[in-house]
Amino acid sequence: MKVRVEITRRASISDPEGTTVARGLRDLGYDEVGEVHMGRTIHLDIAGDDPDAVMDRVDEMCRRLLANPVIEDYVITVEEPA
Amino acid sequence: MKVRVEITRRASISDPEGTTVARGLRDLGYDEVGEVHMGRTIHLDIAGDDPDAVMDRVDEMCRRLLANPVIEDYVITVEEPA
Amino acid sequence: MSEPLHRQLGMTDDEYDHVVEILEREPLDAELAMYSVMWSEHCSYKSSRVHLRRFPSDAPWVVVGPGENAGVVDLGDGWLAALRIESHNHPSFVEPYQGAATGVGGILRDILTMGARPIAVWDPLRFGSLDDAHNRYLFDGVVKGIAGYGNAVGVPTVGGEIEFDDCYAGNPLVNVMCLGLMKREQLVLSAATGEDNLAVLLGNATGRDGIGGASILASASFDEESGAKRPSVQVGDPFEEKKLIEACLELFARGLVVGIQDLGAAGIACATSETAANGGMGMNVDLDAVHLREHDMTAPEMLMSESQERMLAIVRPADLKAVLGVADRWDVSASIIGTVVPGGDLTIHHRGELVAEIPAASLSEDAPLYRRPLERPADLDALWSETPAVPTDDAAASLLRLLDDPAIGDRSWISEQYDHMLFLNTIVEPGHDASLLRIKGTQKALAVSTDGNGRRCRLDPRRGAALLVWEAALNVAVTGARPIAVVDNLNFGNPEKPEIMWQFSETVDGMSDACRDLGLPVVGGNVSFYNETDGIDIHPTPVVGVLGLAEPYPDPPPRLDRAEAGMALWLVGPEGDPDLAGSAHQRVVEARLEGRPAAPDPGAGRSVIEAAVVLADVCPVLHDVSIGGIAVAAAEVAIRSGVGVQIDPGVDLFGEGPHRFLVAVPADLAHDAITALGASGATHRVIGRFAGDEIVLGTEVVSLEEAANTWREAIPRRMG
Amino acid sequence: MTQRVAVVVFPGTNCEHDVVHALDLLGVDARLVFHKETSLDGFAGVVLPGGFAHGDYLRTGAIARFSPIMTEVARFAEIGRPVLGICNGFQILCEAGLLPGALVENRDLRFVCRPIHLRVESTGSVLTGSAAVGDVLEIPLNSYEGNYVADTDVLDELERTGGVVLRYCDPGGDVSDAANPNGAARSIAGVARGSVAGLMPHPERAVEAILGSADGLSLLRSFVDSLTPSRV
Ligand SMILES: Nc1ncnc2c1ncn2[C@@H]1O[C@H](COP(=O)(O)OP(=O)(O)O)[C@@H](O)[C@H]1O
Ligand SMILES: [Mg+2]
Repeated sequence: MKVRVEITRRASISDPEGTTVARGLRDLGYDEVGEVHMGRTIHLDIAGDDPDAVMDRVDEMCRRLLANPVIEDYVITVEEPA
Repeated sequence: MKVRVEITRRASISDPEGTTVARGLRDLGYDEVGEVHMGRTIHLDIAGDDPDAVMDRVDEMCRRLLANPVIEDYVITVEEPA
Repeated sequence: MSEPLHRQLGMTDDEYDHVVEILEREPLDAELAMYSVMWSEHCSYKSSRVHLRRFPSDAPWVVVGPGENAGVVDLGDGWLAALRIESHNHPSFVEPYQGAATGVGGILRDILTMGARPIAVWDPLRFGSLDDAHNRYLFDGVVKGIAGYGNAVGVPTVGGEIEFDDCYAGNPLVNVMCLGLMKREQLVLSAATGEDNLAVLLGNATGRDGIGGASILASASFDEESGAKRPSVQVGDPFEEKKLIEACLELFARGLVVGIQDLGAAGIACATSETAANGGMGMNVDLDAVHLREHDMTAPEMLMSESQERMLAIVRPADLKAVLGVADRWDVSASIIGTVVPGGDLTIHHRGELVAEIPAASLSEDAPLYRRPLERPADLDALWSETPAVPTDDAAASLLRLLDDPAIGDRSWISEQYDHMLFLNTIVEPGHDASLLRIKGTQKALAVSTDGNGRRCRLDPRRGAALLVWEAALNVAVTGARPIAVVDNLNFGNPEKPEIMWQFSETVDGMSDACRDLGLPVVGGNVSFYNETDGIDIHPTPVVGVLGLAEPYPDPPPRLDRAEAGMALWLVGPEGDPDLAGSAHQRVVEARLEGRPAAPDPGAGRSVIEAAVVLADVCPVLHDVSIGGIAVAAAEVAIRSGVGVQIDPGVDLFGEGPHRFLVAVPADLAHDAITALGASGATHRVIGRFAGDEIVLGTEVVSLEEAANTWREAIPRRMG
Repeated sequence: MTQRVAVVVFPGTNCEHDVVHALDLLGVDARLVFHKETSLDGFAGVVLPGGFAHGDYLRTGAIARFSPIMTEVARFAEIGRPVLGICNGFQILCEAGLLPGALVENRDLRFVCRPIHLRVESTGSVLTGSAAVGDVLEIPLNSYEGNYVADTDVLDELERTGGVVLRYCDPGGDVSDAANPNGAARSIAGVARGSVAGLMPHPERAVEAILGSADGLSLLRSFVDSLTPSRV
């Protein structure tokens, strides 16, 4: 099964990289650019065919390793069922 | 309009982070984990209400700044129309 | 909630009444928020101030002593050094990467505030055992955070020190020390002087970062609730800091600021009130001018925000245009948020409303002062009554166990993640007793050593703290530098417990004694209390940083890796009974902590330091004897130099008595070395020689290769 | 006549003074040029020094390559004046397309700051012109994104044209996986094309014995030797 985890920084936490990219785009003349926020994605190939079970496991992986719950939120999506 | 750009490393280019995460997960006992690939997302607030025009502009931003064609691919998605 | 606001903000009823007395009315919300943070333990030192006064802080070369953002000492020929140490313990437990990163950012701004360019950072660290996955996570995150921020901001991290002990498992210590360098004319103070001068806020936009964090994260102990405190995590932006450093240095160089202050705990509230109070003036502040990241902030939130990478510059109106020009050139945001006024009142408006009007000086000068009760811990008599056993056999096995300890083994796993070479000053890099930084274009070099030993301080905080100062001073001396100043970071448990306060008071006395005996001024420091988790306090963990000046510096300077076969091994320093109390041998081999550490011997200590300074010009290797005793010290030289060493039978292998160092002496230099020693009055004895490919401890033998591999793998094999 | 070399300062650059110090030792008139400048008139060559331009945000070098000065750097490349990128400067040159390939995070995801060994692979570049093939140099590396990558055909082409100028090796000069500190493709530490060269290690950190090595001088001297007198 192919699963995607998208990780973003919590809204209240500052995102200096996003700010710098926004400035970079505006300097290039893209004046229509407003806020920019950066995130990360993790694409996982997971053996298993019960989507619920896989989701539970990936959720656990997120909490234990993939995301930093102190400053990040995450969303798990099944991209391709087994 | 809210647009998301996802940037992934081209398959032929090494992805040490993905490899390390895969190993880390297996070390934690997640034996079901196969390949892991990392990506980055950029969430942009864009002024404008013509989705096609916005897509064109964001595509240009990707080619010029957001992605490096030597090592990366990108996908643009409109998350929230104007 | 039914609790009155001041209690929610961590203020006692008495403190609240005192605010009412000062203002002669009930405080407004923003005012109360300001007092609550400025009168917190972290900002006001209310429990420690009465003790800190006992530190000696004068010397002819002290330009700025404790009380400013950093101490400043005169290096001669117009050069000044600024130094400061800080802790970021609690934030690093909550989020190790960002906690450590923002710790680095904060200390750099303290140095910058004096007018100096930050040139080097040191990072004393404490964690629980690396056998535990969470401790590994914290350790890895903290090191990556220091690297991530320090490397990117362009200030080399050239040293530090580390211990692992279970008392730090729930409360790691992340201390950072910074050294800055400037010419005398660059010195600036944090005073807002001159009526009508303007307060310009430079750097990052203000957001809801760490609001209340100073008081909550730094002053309250950890318990089950720490999850709830998480929203106040601050994120560091080394890029913004780098621009801010360059912009500020340009402002100083062009004489465009009359005073400057970094924004740390209590952000705008603290910076505006402190600069006004220091200048004996008042200030009118307009919060609507502040550049914001989040636009719906309330006045208290703006005043308390701990958004990183901000500075407040006081500038003459005539210079404003030039100041804004410099900011613009470096892409640093700037807003004019205040005007200096006579009278001493800090008056703050937000959206047309008066939100605060208080005597600026009252936030610091009227802060509470507590003389908390002291009580000697009841278990000390029992600990002291044990006489530590002097190990007599299994020396080879013990040595290998010691070399495998992550606090003794090779620490390049840490130091190689840090840029430690930038600026081309580093002539002795991390991994030696002290790092040595040359000042290009001069004969001067600066040495710094940071030292702490929580276990010895647990057994006897007074002697333990004094021994630290002696050890750091000797570490500096073996690079050829004379110790000239000290900064200290006092990491302690809960000050409301009389035993902890007793440890604190003893520590201050022990450090003061040693500093007086060495003629060393304490020019700054920091106090971190409430290092406890679920009621368990850490060991009393003072950390000292000693600065030394070598002039002319030895070229080449002594190093651990310059021993060669045929050189003699000397021990310089007093011969006493082996001192095993609180030693690494007790910890690693015996799993015990007991006995009473030896007292320092000031006479011997001074002559040994003098001996080291002169020998540094003569001999290729000087190495002080500390953790793990002579066995570990000699093994380190052997491993680093790639040559075996033979230590004669009967030598005290694992004792950690003070004031001793090893020297590798080439035969043709023995005469010069004896002559050099003669003047110092220090005693020496030949205890072995370098040869072969084994480490010989009296009658026992370890292969150099096995010792080297064990030492090298101590951290990597645990960290994967 | 003393050669004048521009050392470009981007916001976040931090090795500029070190490069100036090293070039000073070689008798070059090295001057800092801010990235917002638009002209390199009067300079015989240009160095993009190490650091973290724009915080390395997005990708290392990604934003810096749009700085006004980069148009002039590209012009130098075109007319054959020496252009050298060190560490972050190398990354910027790759992003700008003035050198092939890109630099990604180190194999073990840790920043590496330590002296490593390099073997000179080709002398047809502004960085190695005065060195000899096979020379082994000890020079510090200081990077997180030092792992050189490029497509196979690009790598092959580089090899064929002498564009691979430096490889990581052990002290004896042998190239191996164990002697590769960051996982760089084919152990590549430095590449060149025309008058442009880039490398990850910092030659300016190895210019005096007291710093541990003076081997960096050999590379910097090559760069200086490749300068033709500047027209002012
Ligand atoms: N343990 C200590 N020893 C000596 N000086 C100290 C100690 N703790 C704090 N100080 C001094 O008290 C002053 C105020 O410290 P602090 O409020 O932490 O400064 P800042 O607001 O700049 O962070 C500083 O000059 C500091 O050096
Ligand atoms: Mg300060």
